[in-house]
Formats: sequence, C-alpha cells, structure tokens
Amino acid sequence: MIENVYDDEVPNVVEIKETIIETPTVKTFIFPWNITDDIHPGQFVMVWDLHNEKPMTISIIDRENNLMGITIRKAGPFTENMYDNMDVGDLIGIRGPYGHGYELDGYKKVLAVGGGSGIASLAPLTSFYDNVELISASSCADELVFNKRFDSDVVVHKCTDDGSCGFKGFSTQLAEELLQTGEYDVIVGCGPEIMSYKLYELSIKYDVDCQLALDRYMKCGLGICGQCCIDDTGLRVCVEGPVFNKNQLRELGEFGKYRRDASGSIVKY
Amino acid sequence: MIENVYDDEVPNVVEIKETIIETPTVKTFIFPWNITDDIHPGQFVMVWDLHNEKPMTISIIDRENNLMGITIRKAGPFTENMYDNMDVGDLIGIRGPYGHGYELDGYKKVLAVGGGSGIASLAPLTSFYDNVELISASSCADELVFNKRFDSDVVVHKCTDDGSCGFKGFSTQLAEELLQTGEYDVIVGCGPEIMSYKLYELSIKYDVDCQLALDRYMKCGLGICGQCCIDDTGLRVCVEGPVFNKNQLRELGEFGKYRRDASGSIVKY
Amino acid sequence: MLEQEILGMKLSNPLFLAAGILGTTASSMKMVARAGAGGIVTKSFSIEANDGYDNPTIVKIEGGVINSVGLASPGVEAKKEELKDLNEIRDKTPVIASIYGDSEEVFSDVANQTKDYVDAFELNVSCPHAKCGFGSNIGENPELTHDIVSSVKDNIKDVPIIVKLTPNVTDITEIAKAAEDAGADALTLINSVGPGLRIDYKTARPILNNVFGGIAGPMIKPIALKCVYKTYETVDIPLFGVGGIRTYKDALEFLYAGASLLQIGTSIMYEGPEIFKNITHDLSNFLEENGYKNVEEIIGLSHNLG
Amino acid sequence: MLEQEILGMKLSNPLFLAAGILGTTASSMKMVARAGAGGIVTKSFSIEANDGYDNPTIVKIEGGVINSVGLASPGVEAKKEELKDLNEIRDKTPVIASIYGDSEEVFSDVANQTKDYVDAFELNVSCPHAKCGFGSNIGENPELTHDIVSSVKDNIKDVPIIVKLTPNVTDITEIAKAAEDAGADALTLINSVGPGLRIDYKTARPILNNVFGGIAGPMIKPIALKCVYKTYETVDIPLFGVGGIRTYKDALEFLYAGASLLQIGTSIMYEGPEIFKNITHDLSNFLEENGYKNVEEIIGLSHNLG
Repeated sequence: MIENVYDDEVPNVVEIKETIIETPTVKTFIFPWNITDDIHPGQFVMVWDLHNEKPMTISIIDRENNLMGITIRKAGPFTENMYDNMDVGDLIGIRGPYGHGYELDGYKKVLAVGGGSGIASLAPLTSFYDNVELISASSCADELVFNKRFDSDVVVHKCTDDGSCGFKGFSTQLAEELLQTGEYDVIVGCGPEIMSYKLYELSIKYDVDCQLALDRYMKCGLGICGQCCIDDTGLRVCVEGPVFNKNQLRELGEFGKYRRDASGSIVKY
Repeated sequence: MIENVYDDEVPNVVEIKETIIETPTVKTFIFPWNITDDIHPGQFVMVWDLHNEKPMTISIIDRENNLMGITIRKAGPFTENMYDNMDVGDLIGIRGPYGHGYELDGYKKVLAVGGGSGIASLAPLTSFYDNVELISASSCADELVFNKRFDSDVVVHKCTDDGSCGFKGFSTQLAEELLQTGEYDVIVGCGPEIMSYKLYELSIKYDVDCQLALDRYMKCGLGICGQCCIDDTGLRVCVEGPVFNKNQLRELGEFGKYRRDASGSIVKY
Repeated sequence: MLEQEILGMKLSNPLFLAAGILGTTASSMKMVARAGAGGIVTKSFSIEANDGYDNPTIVKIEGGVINSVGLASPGVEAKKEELKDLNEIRDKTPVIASIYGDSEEVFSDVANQTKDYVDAFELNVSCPHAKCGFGSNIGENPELTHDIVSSVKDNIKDVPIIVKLTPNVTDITEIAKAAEDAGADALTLINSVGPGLRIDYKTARPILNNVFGGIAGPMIKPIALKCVYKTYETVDIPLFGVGGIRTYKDALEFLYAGASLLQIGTSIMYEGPEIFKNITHDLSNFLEENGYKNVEEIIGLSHNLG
Repeated sequence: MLEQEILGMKLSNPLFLAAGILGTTASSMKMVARAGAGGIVTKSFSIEANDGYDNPTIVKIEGGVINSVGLASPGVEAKKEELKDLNEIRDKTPVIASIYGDSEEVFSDVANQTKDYVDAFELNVSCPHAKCGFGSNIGENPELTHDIVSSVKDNIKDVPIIVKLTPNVTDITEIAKAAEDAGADALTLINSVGPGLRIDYKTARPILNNVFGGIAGPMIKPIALKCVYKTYETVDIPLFGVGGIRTYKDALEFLYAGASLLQIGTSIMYEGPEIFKNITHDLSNFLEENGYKNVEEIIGLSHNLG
C-alpha cells in the first residue's frame, strides 16, 4: 500500500532553463526539478506543452544542480512544436517520473544500445553505473545525439547507417560484433521497436540478459487507463515498464509485431 | 500547516472493556485506545452511542495497557442511557482526542479542584505530574467520585456539602483555606461553571495562576461549527479550550454568566 | 494589490468567511475579522430559533467534512443583537447575513428585520441538509429560485442580494441564470456537495444522525471550480467562489475560473483562522512576483487564453 | 463466503473491474482476472473506433483522478476480437461489456454484434465527458434513459442489461426508477462525479485538454454511497456499487448501503491490480470474524437497524 493517496499530482509547470540543439531533428530541454533518490534512468515523465501531453523519457538526471532534461525527436505535431517553438523561458508542465527503469546492479559489463533519440533513455545510466558501454546509432553523422555529452571515461561506440561516423551499419550489427567478444552479460536498449526486437533476439543467441525500453501510446501514466497494456500478459508500459526484462519480454506476444493507437485499435509494425 | 488534511476521522467504534459504577449517578467506561504521546489531561473525545454524540472529558489515560476511559454523570437522556444501558461488550464510537488540556510544567504546587464528575478531567493529571493536590467535591459522601482510584501518594482533599465525608462545605471554601497557606502557585479546576468562576476569582484574590476547563454545547469538535465559541474573544472551547488559562479567562465576558444552546441562543446561568 | 469594491463593499482582500462556519456569534465573527478576513458571511438564520439535527452533525472524513447541522441558528431577534454587535467591524470588514426560509415572505421578513445591520444578504437556497421546503428544495428548482429572489429584491431595495447555489443539480447554470434574471446582485458557488453518506464499517450504522450530510472541504474543489467556470460564461454578475480553498494556489484557481470574491470555510479546520492572513500574504506575493498590479487582472483569466 | 449468483453469473467474489479502467485489451482484462477480480467490465465501446480527447486526459489530483478520456475505444469489430479472446476466463470470471451510443439503434446494434461473448451488458448512459448526444446527455434524462433501456431490452432477450447511472443529476432515484421500469436487470452506481475542473495555478490554463473531466477515486465515495443507499430504497433490482473503493472497509460500506456487487477502478492506481485479492481476503476475514456465513447477509444491512 502506498502512502500518498491524496497527493495532488497535476503537472508541475516549470520554466525551461536551457535547450540544446542536438541534431537537425533532436533537441534537449533542461528544467529545474527536485531530483530525489527514487528517480532512476529509464523512467519517463508526462510533458505538457500547455495544450497536449506526451510521455518522454528522462535524458538528464542532474542531482547536483537539481535539473532534469528530456530529449525529443521531431516525429509529429507535438514534438515539432517543441523543437521549433519552445525555448529558454518557456513553460512546460511535468508530472512523474513514472514507470520502472533499468536495473543494472550485479552485472559485470553492460552493453547499452540507443537507436537515434533512444540514447536519451540510456545516457543517464553513465552517471548511475560505471560498467556501461554505449552504442549510439543513427542514420548519419549529423543525426548522432549527445556527441559531446559524455565524459572521456565513458566508452561510446558510434554507429551510422551510412558510415559517416563510426561503425558503418545498423546498431544491431555492431551490437552483435561486440557481444561476440563475450565481455557483456546484459544488453539494454532503447530505440525503434524493430531494433529492440533484434536486440532481444541477440540476447537469446548470445545467452545474455536483456532489458529493453518499449514505447506505447499513453494517456494517464498512472496505470489505470489501460492504453499501454501489452499483449499477452497485459503488463502496463507506464508501471511495469517502460523497461522490461528478458522474462517479461518473452511473454510479450505483441513485441516487435504490433502496437495500439489512441483508440486501442491494433496497428501492425 | 498540519499534515493530515486527508485523514479519515469518523468515530472509531470500540468495545467497552470495563465499567465502574462510581456513584449512583456517575459511571466510568474503559475501552481500548492507542494512547499516543499527544494525548494530554484536559482533552476530550466525542462519544457516539451509535445514535447521538456528546463531548466527554478523558478520565483515564492508560499508556501501559493502551486503554482510555471516560466518566459520565447522568444529566440527560444521553448520559442516562449510557449509565443505565451501556456495559461491557457494548460498542461506542470515539473520535478525538480534541482540544487543549492543562499545562502544568514549571509550577511548584498545583491545586486541582473537581466538582462532582469534574474530577474526571483532573484525575489523569496525577499520572502526568507529581506536584498536583486534588480537591474532590460533591454534595454528599455517596456522590464522591474516584474514591478508590488514587495511589496513596496522591493527596486528595475530600469535600462534601453536607459534611458526610471530609471537609464540610463547598469546594471553593476548601480551596480558599488551602490557598491561604500560600503553598500553591496555580489552581486548576473542572466542575459547574459557578464553581469555576469562583475559582477564577480566588486566583485573582490570592494572585495565583489559573487554568479552568469550560463546558459548552458542541457539534463538530473540529473548530468550525462555531457552536462553542465563547464571548467576547470568540475562542473555541473545542480547539483553544476546553482548558483556558487566566489571561484567556479574563477576556471571556460570558464566563460565569451565560452559555448558548444547540440553536446558538443565549441561556443565562 | 488585493483591494476591490464590489456591491458597494470596500474590501481589503477577497477572502470572506463562508456561511455555516463559525459565524453564530458576533465574537466568533470578530475573531475571524481580526484573523484577516476581508469580509464575513454569517451562519444562516431565519425567523425562529432552530436546534438543527442531533449529533453527530459534522464529522471529519477523507478530504473534508460531512455535515448535517441542519441550519441550527438562533432566531432573527437574537441574531439581530449579534449583528448589531458587529457594527464596529463593518467599515473594515463588511458583513453579509446568510438567511434562509421556506417562503418568499419569510426571506423578506428576515431581511427586513436585519437590513440595517448588514452590507448584503446571501440567500441560502441550497443547504443540502435542510428540512423539507427549505434549502436546496428551493435551489434545485429554477422557478422557485426565481420567485424567492424576485420577491426579496422587491422588498429590499437598498441592500445587495447574493444567492448561494447548490451544485447538486443537473445544470447549475440554469439556476444561476434564473437567479440573475430575478435580479440577484451576485452569486455564491457552491454550497456543499452530495449530500453524501458515510457508514461505520463495524456496525453498518450511518454515522450522521441525519444519515446524509453535505460534503465540504478540499475534495469538492474541482466541482466548485467547474461551477464557477461555467457560470462565469453564463451570467454577468459577480461570483463568490467557495469550496475547498486552503492555499493561495486554490484561491488562484477560483479567481482564474471567474470568481471575483472567495469564501473560506472548512479549511479553518486544518489551518486555523490565520488561514485568512496566510492566503492574503501568499496571494499578494504571487501577484507581485508575476507582475500583476491588482487581483482584478486575473479574474476570469482562464477564459481568455489561446 | 463471498460467492453469489446474480444475473445468472456465478461469482467467486463481488469485486468487478469497473468500466473505463484497463479493460481495452483482452490481455489487460485477463491480467485483472488473474489478480483476483470476481468479474470484469470492459472499457466502453461503440460501433466506430474513437480516439477520445487529446491529452492531458487523466491526471491524478487530491483524492483521486480527473479524467476526460472521452470514450476512447476501438470499434465493435476490433472489440469483438478482444471479447472472443476472453472466452477462456468467463467460466470463472464473468465478462460484462460496457457499451455506449447516441441512439437506441446504436446500443442495440453493438449489443447484437457482441452478445455471444459476454455475460451481461452495462449501458454507459452516464459518461460525463462524452461528446454531445452520448453518455450523460442520456442518463440525465429519465425519458431518454427509459427509451434506450426499453429498446435494448426488446432487442436483446437473453443477456442481462445493467444500466450505469450518473450521480450528476438533481435526483438519481428518478433515473434509477426509469431504468428499472424500462426493464433493466441491474444498476451500476455511480459513474464519475462533476465533471470537475482543475486549473494550473501558474498559467491559468485548465489542465485537461477537454477542460472538464469526471472525478473518480476515494473522494467520491460518500457521494456514491448516498446514491446506492437511496436507490436501494427505490428499486428492487440488484445494484453494483462503484466509487472510491480502496479497502475492505470501503467495500463493507457499499454492501451495507445496499450494493450486491462492487466495482473497483481508480484505486488500482494506488494499490495495483492485487487490490482484488487483498480486498477479497480482508472481506472474507471480516465476515468470518463477525460470524457471518455469506456476504449476502450484510447487503443492505444499514437499512434494517433500530
């Protein structure tokens, strides 16, 4: 039983303190937030632009300065408006964090694979764990996110479809090469579901653990609207997820195959 | 600001564990209660007999056994029903404790004057403070309350109107005799308002401090219905009282003169 | 910053004591005035003295209270004395008399007997725990509401008439419009909600002696805000917002929704009478920090956003 | 201890999943069945797929949530597939389909297309955030309610029809009676309250995209209990009680007030789906400790006290 039955949890409207244009389609927003001990990489917040509201993974958890960040990719009217029109001094409403993040205690070496803006979900891991190596993948050099963010002691394998920066090819190809070394005992990932599903398959093939962040249409973020429930187990992406472990993924029949839209109708990948 | 805005505070229905016939008109009821550190002599509870509800001063605060007691005098249908019909195993609803009790820290010697069942309010003082002497007064020996309750190390001056037990005369006469010794630096009391007002006058005459428990018609016990507000300051008997100190009493123009009934109409003493 | 002049009342701040909370005696209302209230609404009274229901009449529940005091009040004769005693505070703290009745005549009679001692009347046509014929029996019905308000307006020329409405109707704006059409000078939104019911889980016995009771306190705020917002778009007269105001943030929500004035009741249970000074202080600070010159600038602001 | 047979459903316990919570997909409903629900009510659906309103649609507030999902749902074709997928649980966990529409024809059409896959229908004539013509536009009106229920009863002979009512009317018993007279086999009380409004205190902007939203959760319990208690004294058909049930004590209050069956929704937010097992466990213990042989003994008990 939880204690805060009666807490008000309407969006907390905050002023954007800093923005970073990461790529021509990706932008980071940083805002003040009380970073409590229970905020963990892989969790998300509901972001209200004072009109619409969408779930966004947390990309910056800055305990020292009490700042939080989100990193969005232009993918529709909401994110296009945020990219094009929202800047320092503008107000956004944040509620959360919600959901269940990555749990990497006890692993020897973690391979974290971020496809495009999926790296946003993984980046905070590097300040919570010291055994994480990243793959940051995108279509081309211009679209690589967080190029300048990581300390020199963080291992980042860059990867582009066209080879314009780092490994040439898909992130999953690079991941497989690295897994073949046998150094990693868990693979975590966030990105397009086709990538995530391939990572899941790799985790089976190379017999390593696996934790993947999934993305589903969300309304409440509170575990009750049912919009983000995943077949076949009915697990809620907003509560039991967004990061699922290998045992859970094995039961998710819809993973890699389909999702549901705002009405709850099935949309195939 | 208080924390428990959202607490449910409906009556807690408890089973009467023990009853004591104190006198032909006075009876004590003992029931299980979580005795927390904030429960203090002089406070009251709202007692629900599953039909009506009345404020009753707490007469037993038993931390060791987690028991609470109330002591009622037959004075109307509610108390008559409790006296005649309620016994061990019956259920009553309790909410509270409410109000502000006696504060006796820092005094050298306390004279506590209880008229009739008013001693109920004072009796718990003897387990909270070791500098309290009691006057227990009633019309006659049969009506003296708590005759067997107090340890031998508690000084109890008995007093009856007809002299059938102890001092013969009014409690206020005995109180004045004792005050004349100059041993006491505060007088506290609970009983008929005519007695209380006389004690207040004595406290002025003998220049000692004074804390008196007043009784007014109550509905909520929560400080909002306004039924127990006292002229001229509008202090709430259920929150700032029922025990008022000398500075407060000085401002209570209605003290000793009148009270208000269930409608809020003035009833003169 | 918080000053307004509304219905001829010069107000230092918009926070009135709500009807039904404290407000029986002059001394309790003076105490609230000293605590910083901008104005006072008395507890409702009528011609005759009324003991109300037996206890339990008010019990604290999750998020507020449930209450069936049943319009306990001294009759108009006794109340007149209390009102006279309030004259000394009225220049700084206007006093509104909340009155109730079961007919046009009773409302007008009570108003006539007390009109020299008050700055306005608030007609309680919305008490959810009044006996049959009183309270929400009137305010649930647009025609009855119209008739009562018209009649009082005809009889009382020089004192503003405010009508307090119940939220427990299918469409509050219909009643609001009826009251405005009948000449109401302002509306108070909302009286308590429900009514509601609580039952003891051990004995199956309803806790209130009257079984049902109106719900008040923080939990009714979203309902009150809805009523204010919708009514603001329906009528042109000023609105008092009441229902669960406990902090300056709550006050802001009501002002944005369209309330010009506010009333505070149940939250005195949590915060004490000093709630008036606290909210006044916090509200002034907020307005200043956000570059507003007067509270009037934010009244109804939610209706004018893109 | 908790078994009942009502409307032809053999129930292991009286705790149903309420409409609108989870209930979109078969897998989410199976998950709730595994968590111990005695029965399932699906999220409401109609003929066509409906995206509902834009976010924010559900926000947690003090004492519950405010919600204007707007009847988001896949159309009946897609829903039929989800319902078929539930067949495997129906022997142990009956499934009630919540359906909505804006006409007698739509209700009957949706019911006809799905009646082979459900144990009962719950007609949602009470959603407070439906678009015009749907939801509480019907349930606020006794004649409309009567017409819809009669028509569905005429068309659907062999599946029980439950009607879910809105509390946001002047007198819910009037609507309840209309539904009973039209042939309803049971009633569900209550749909969400208000609707309510919350406004951001910094920007003056209503938080919900649809401005208003129904209030659900623990704070509406006293209102729901009042509706159940009053309706129990008005009609003879079984009642589902819903509104703020979070513990076995809440469940007891509803049973005492007269609900034969219960629904749980918002409290899953606080307690998780395991709330069904927890309440079932605590309720059984309470009944046993207090010498009851079956839950039926306490249904309506508050009405039979001295």
